[in-house]
Amino acid sequence: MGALTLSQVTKSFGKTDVIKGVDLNVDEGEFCVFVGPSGCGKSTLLRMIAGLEDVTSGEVALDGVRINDLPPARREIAMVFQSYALYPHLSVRDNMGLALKQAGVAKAEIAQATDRAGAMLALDALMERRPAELSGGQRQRVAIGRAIVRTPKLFLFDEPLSNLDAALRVQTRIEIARLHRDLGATMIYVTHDQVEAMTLADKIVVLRAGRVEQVGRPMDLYNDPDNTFVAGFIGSPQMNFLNAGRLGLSSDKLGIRPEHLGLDHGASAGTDRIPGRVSHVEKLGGETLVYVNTQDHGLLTVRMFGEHDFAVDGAVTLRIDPARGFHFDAEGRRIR
Amino acid sequence: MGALTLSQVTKSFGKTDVIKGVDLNVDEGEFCVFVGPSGCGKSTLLRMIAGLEDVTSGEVALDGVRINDLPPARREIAMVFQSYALYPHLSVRDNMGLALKQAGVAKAEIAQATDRAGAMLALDALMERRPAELSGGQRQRVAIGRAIVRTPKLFLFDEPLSNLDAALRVQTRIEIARLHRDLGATMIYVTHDQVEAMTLADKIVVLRAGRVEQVGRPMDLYNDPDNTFVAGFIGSPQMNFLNAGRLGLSSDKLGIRPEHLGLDHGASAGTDRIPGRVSHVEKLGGETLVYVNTQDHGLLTVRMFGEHDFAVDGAVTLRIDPARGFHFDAEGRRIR
Amino acid sequence: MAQRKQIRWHIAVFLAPAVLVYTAIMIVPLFGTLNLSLFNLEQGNRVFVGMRNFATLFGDPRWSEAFWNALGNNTWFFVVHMLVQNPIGVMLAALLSSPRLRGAAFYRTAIFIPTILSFVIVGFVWKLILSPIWGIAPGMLDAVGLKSLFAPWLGKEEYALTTLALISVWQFVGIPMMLIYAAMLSIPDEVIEAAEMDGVTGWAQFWKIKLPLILPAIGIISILTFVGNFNAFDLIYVTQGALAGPDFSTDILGTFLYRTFFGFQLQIGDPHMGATIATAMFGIILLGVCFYLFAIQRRLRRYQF
Amino acid sequence: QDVTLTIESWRNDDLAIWQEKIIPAFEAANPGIKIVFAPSAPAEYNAVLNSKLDAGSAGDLVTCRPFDASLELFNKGKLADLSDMAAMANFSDVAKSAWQTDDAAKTFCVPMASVIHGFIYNKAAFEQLGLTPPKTEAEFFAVLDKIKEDGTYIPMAMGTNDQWEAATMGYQNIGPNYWHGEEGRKALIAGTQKLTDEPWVAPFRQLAKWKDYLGDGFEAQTYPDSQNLFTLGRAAIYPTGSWEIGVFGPQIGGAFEMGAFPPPVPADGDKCYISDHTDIAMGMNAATKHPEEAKKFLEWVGSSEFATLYANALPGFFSLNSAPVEMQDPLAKEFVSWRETCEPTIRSTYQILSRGTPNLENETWNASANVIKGTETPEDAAKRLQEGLASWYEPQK
Amino acid sequence: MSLARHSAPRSIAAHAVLLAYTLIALFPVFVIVVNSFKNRRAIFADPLALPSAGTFDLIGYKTVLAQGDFLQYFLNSMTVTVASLFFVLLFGAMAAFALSEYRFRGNMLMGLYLALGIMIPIRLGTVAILQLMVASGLVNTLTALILVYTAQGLPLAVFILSEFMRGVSADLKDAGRIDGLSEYRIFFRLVLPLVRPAMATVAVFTMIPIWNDLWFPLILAPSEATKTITLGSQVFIGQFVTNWNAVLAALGLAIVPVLVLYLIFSRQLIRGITAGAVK
Ligand SMILES: Nc1ncnc2c1ncn2[C@@H]1O[C@H](COP(=O)(O)OP(=O)(O)OP(=O)(O)O)[C@@H](O)[C@H]1O
Ligand SMILES: Nc1ncnc2c1ncn2[C@@H]1O[C@H](COP(=O)(O)OP(=O)(O)OP(=O)(O)O)[C@@H](O)[C@H]1O
Ligand SMILES: [Mg+2]
Ligand SMILES: [Mg+2]
Repeated sequence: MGALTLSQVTKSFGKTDVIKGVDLNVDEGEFCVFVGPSGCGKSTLLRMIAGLEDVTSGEVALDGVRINDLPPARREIAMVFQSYALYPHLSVRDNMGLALKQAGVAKAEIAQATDRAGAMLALDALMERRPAELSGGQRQRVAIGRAIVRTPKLFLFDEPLSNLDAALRVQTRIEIARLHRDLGATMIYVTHDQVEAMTLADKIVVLRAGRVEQVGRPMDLYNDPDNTFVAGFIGSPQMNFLNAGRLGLSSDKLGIRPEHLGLDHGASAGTDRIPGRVSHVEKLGGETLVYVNTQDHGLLTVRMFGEHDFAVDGAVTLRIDPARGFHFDAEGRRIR
Repeated sequence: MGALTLSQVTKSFGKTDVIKGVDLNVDEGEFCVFVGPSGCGKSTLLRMIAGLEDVTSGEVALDGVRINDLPPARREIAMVFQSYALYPHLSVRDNMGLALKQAGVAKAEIAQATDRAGAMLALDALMERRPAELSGGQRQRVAIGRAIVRTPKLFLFDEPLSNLDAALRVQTRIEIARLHRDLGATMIYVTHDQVEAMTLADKIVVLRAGRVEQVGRPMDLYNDPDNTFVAGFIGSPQMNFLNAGRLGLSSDKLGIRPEHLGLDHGASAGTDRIPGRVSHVEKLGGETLVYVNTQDHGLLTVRMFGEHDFAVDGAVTLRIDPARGFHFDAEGRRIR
Repeated sequence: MAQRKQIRWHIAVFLAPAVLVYTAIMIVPLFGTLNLSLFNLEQGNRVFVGMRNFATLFGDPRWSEAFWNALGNNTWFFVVHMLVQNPIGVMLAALLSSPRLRGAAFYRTAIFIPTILSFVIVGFVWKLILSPIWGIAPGMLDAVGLKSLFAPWLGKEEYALTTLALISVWQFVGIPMMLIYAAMLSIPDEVIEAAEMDGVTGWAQFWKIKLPLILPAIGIISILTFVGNFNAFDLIYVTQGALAGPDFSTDILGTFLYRTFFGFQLQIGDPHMGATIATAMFGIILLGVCFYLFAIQRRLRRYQF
Repeated sequence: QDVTLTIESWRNDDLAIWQEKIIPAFEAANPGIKIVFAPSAPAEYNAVLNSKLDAGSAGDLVTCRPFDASLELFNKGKLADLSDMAAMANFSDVAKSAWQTDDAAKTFCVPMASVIHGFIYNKAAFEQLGLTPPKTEAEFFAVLDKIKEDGTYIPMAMGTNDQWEAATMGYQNIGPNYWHGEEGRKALIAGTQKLTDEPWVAPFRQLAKWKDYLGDGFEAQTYPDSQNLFTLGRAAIYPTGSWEIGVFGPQIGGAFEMGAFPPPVPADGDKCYISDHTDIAMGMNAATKHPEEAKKFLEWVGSSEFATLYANALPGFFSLNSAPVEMQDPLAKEFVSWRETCEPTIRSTYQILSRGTPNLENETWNASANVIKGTETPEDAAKRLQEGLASWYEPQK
Repeated sequence: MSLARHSAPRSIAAHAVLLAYTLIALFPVFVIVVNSFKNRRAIFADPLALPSAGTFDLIGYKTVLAQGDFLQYFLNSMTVTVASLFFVLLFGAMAAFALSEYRFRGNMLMGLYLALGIMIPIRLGTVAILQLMVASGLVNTLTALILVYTAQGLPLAVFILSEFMRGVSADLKDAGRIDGLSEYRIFFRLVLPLVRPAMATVAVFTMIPIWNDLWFPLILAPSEATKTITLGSQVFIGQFVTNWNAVLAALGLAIVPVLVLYLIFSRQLIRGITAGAVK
């Protein structure tokens, strides 16, 4: 129940090709996260899966059955819209309960389900308000609530937590994970948040301009990216790409994550050492990011645990651990 | 130009009090970040500053002049709406250029300004599209673009980056910081993102249910929170609150950030050691979060740099560095 | 919208042109006319009679019977519109606004054409069609074996009014259709999509999502129908004449007023009693409109998209 | 500098005649005066005219409805007093009565035409069925029965939808024979007869019998329907007035010939009465800027030259001028010939009796239609009319 | 929009209903058109028959073209209708904006005041209006008609437009204010474009009674030079006989310009005009 297959799916809006042939398998019960730059087609792909957007070519199959032409209402899919799309005339409770009511569920049961969702999303006090009287984050939570009160085969979440504060976000994330576990439903989740992607996903799909760049388990993508795009996209701050030639390496680029660069005060020299000057320092509390200007490799980011003081413009030396580096060719493909 | 003072500002929607007396000074050229849980009144406060929502009581003053009754158009403010509020019938370019056109700026100059903003926000290819043809993130970028093409006294940003991917977010964040530096304009910025708050802010204002909890520089809030609320809100993952009594301390709660907890395999004992069992492990790539169940303190979070393997359900020992702990009384107030 | 304490001139500027033209060319003449209801001719002189004309209208059985007859007919006329025209209009609009409907523009235009026709033509063609003599309606009923159902509807007291009301519905259904259609267009696609995802489709979607969202437009349609019907005149005048036959069974306030105010045939126009009727009509309509404005419109929730 | 005079009229139908015949004739004889004939929609004429006169934008010359409609205008000072115009001498008192004050002291319009009621029949149909025009009521119904029996033709073309057919072409057509024309009419005005008296109920009784001879669904049959039924040859008899002569000729287009007979008398040997109704006149807007020229024109309207021109251009609209008019149209001649044998009268409700509320004329329409349809008995109808009249008309109280 | 959301039975049903109603709507129109091409005898002999060689007759159209200056009448009607529409839409939308956007004392009363006009037939004011026009020398000018129709159309326009304007996102207008747009600009540049469907609807509603009106042309501007098409067609409606061929031809032709206007306006009925504005 809920295994999704996309085969050579494409989508064009007029002359603009937005999805350019996507093949994808999402197994039953799997938690699949779509990541990719803004505008790469994530929402469009979700909408196609939901049946809200017709497929220009290719096939969408649910449990092996082609559903290209099945109306959305019959696909048993719940979706959280990026733009919320709440029913403006219904209270929070009714927004969440409408699908159940439509399915003919008993009143008491609906009340129970919506109450549970409301409590979970800290909306209890707002159940009788209408969307216009809610804050941005509250609206987003209603949208989530609306999806999760149902028990569909497939959940589609389009950036469901983007407007929530950190605490609520962690909490809701955990709830979604629990929901996934409890219901065993398949979930497809779009996010820009690295933490969400890494912690929730069974499988991450990296999209870029309507194409799948790489699919894999979170740590596989982190530790074994196929190309500079994926390497740069997974992990924040972004991976540093060093000029491999200048380091005497045969590859074109050497990718090293900010957390894998060492940083020492003062200038020093050596093959795996790069001198530079501190450009600026960002203290995030639990960690510190130091941006270092180097002559050969431009601006490099170093990420360090805890608080550290580096004077801006002070001379520093970067230490490279080549073992933790990734080699890429001129086209950006990984050399393994 | 651009020093903002709020004195005892309140706001009610009918019977709901949303802002309950806020006093705040934002100096000229300061970058002020509002953080707080969803629904605490951040957007409302911004809208009051902009003049879009009337002030129920209290005073809003810009450069010492009371502006409660000044229409928004005359306040010289640029704002990014949480809901974007794009002009649906105008192209991206015209959305961004409208304010300039209104101000009578020459056509060529407008084109130049919008082109620059478009390029900066990676919207170049979309300049002639209408909002309906854009993705969520693209719309958000248009909303940002619309604010930054102008040079007002005061910028108001309401969660401007929430729908952008990590790379774009970093980039835009840097652009906003540069804009702030270059224009010297005062900026007020609402965000849920810890990194944004910590890196951008000169001053962070922590709001809670319509009241200011604490105001301060980012690292001050991180290192010196006034109460459990601020301590818990600043920093992600959230600070652990330990049962101080069980540790033989006189305070009610001991707050320790996840990055300040040590974690060892196997059980061991000692005054500043707490035994527990691994509940689950989140690998985020550059760091690892381990959730440990303890008998006395419930679930505690440990944040470690790099990748670490801990078996779920394995016995572990937590090390506390009391020097890095914060003491709170029963009301949650900090004991200094 | 923030409340600002200074004088907001722009409000005056926005209102001024409409208020000026409207006051000068409608309100002043109209109220000048309604004012006549307080006067009457006595020995060729216009004298102030206070409420006496109203006393005549409601007290003299010859006047009051005609008035109540017209009011009753008018109410029925309105009821038919509410029960037939508006539901059909809403239904057509709902169908037309379904996305991707082929030929929607054609249907829309076709259904709207009767609304464009002048009353003269409408009266002519329906009389022709319904005429027992020239055979269109009887012939068509005959073709489906229902000839026995045929009656000279326009000539029978018990059918004439309803028949005319239905003709009027036929002519004007385009109005609610278009207005509701415009309202439906403003419902964001995404809300409808969300409903589709929730399994709310077809009729349920109409009832639970679209209808509540276009309720203000339906309110407008109802009040326009009300006002329109209580001012209606032309169709009946064209088909049944100013005497609104048979035997005044199609007499509505508009024809009653016209006959009285402007006169008819040998009956000389009586601006004073005419104005009295007009004032009474105005009172009735105003009551309805106020009821709508203060009791209904305020309760209707509007949604901003 | 030419003076232009504008004529207000409800006679849309006559536009061509005025433009092509009458105006050129006048203008040729009176250089310096230009005439514009500006008819409005007949149904709206009274309302439009009143409004224009009130506001002061009406034309110089005004076509006058008979009796109260024009009298009212005169009383309000909208129409000029024309009593001392020379042309007035060309008209009999009866002809002028429709446009005079009640005491006949002042005349304010120059009479133009009258119309005569009667029955037009389809000669071909009569020949085919071997019928001759009936003279008495009994013969009339015998003829109708025959036509009905035969079934080829609808015996009589009349509908009640528009109501006025029933009253004008029914009641007022056959009525004078029962109430003895002017005698009854004057008695009614004087209050010595009541509408519930036999002479006034009898015509209703006859109307009540007509129902059976009308076409299917006559309740919804309109006046044009009736006209068409007759001109298309589907109905044999058409109760009507002389105004149809000019209209029917071209419509029938020679398909059959028309004949006419006057309303049948109740019994053989009774004196016959016809309704020779004064219908059109012309007056002068009291506010005209060119009273001289307007009067000049009106004098001409009162002349025999105009009478001949008009009566021949509009067969069926008979001149009221005392000077005899030679007419070409045979049917028109037939109609006008009845003036010789029968006593003329005007419609009973037109003078004085329709001044109050309820309006006797309108009520008569309604009652006649009801009686024909059978929804009201003749007696009830008469009673209702009498009550209505008595409610405001002193002599009848 | 999605193919998947386009269920065949549902759309067949929709087409069936629409088609059925279209037939009802068009049948009388068909009768009108067919008969306008027949001679009078043929109309009443068999009103449903298509014109055949024997009955085909352009007499109606010929009469129309022969009588009066119909081209001029068309032009007059067009001028009056378009000019009145322009003012009704402009003034009406402005007033509607004021009523829907601003809270001010007397807002509701002003709304009621502006609605009074739809409650009394304006014909009753004829004499006063005519006097006004006589006094200002506007009798027999198209200006008089335009003024009257503008006044007549305003109440309905205000009524409908203010309802639709209430639906325009407040955030959007606020964004305009932030961008420094004056209230006038907000009205013209933001609100007006977004209520285009409503404007079109109002335009259509306003135009029909204006186009078909007989009364005011008859009273205010009956001169040959200012006659409207509806008034022009009246010459065929006589006291005792109506030239139906000509009436059908004239009034049938008269719907063509309105139909064209209708088509122009109905193209403004666009879906999703506010899509993408707000979250
Ligand atoms: N029109 C209204 N009527 C009643 N309550 C309202 C209205 N608008 C907002 N609120 C309430 O006011 C509170 C503050 O809203 P606001 O939008 O300022 O929150 P916020 O801090 O911006 O939240 P978020 O981070 O979720 O955007 C919320 O609890 C909201 O429900
Ligand atoms: N109606 C449309 N017409 C043309 N192009 C469109 C239309 N809708 C979307 N697009 C384009 O399709 C691309 C994919 O849009 P989509 O919404 O799927 O992006 P996304 O991956 O969800 O981005 P984001 O993270 O910003 O939400 C975008 O470049 C967008 O501009
Ligand atoms: Mg998206
Ligand atoms: Mg907010």
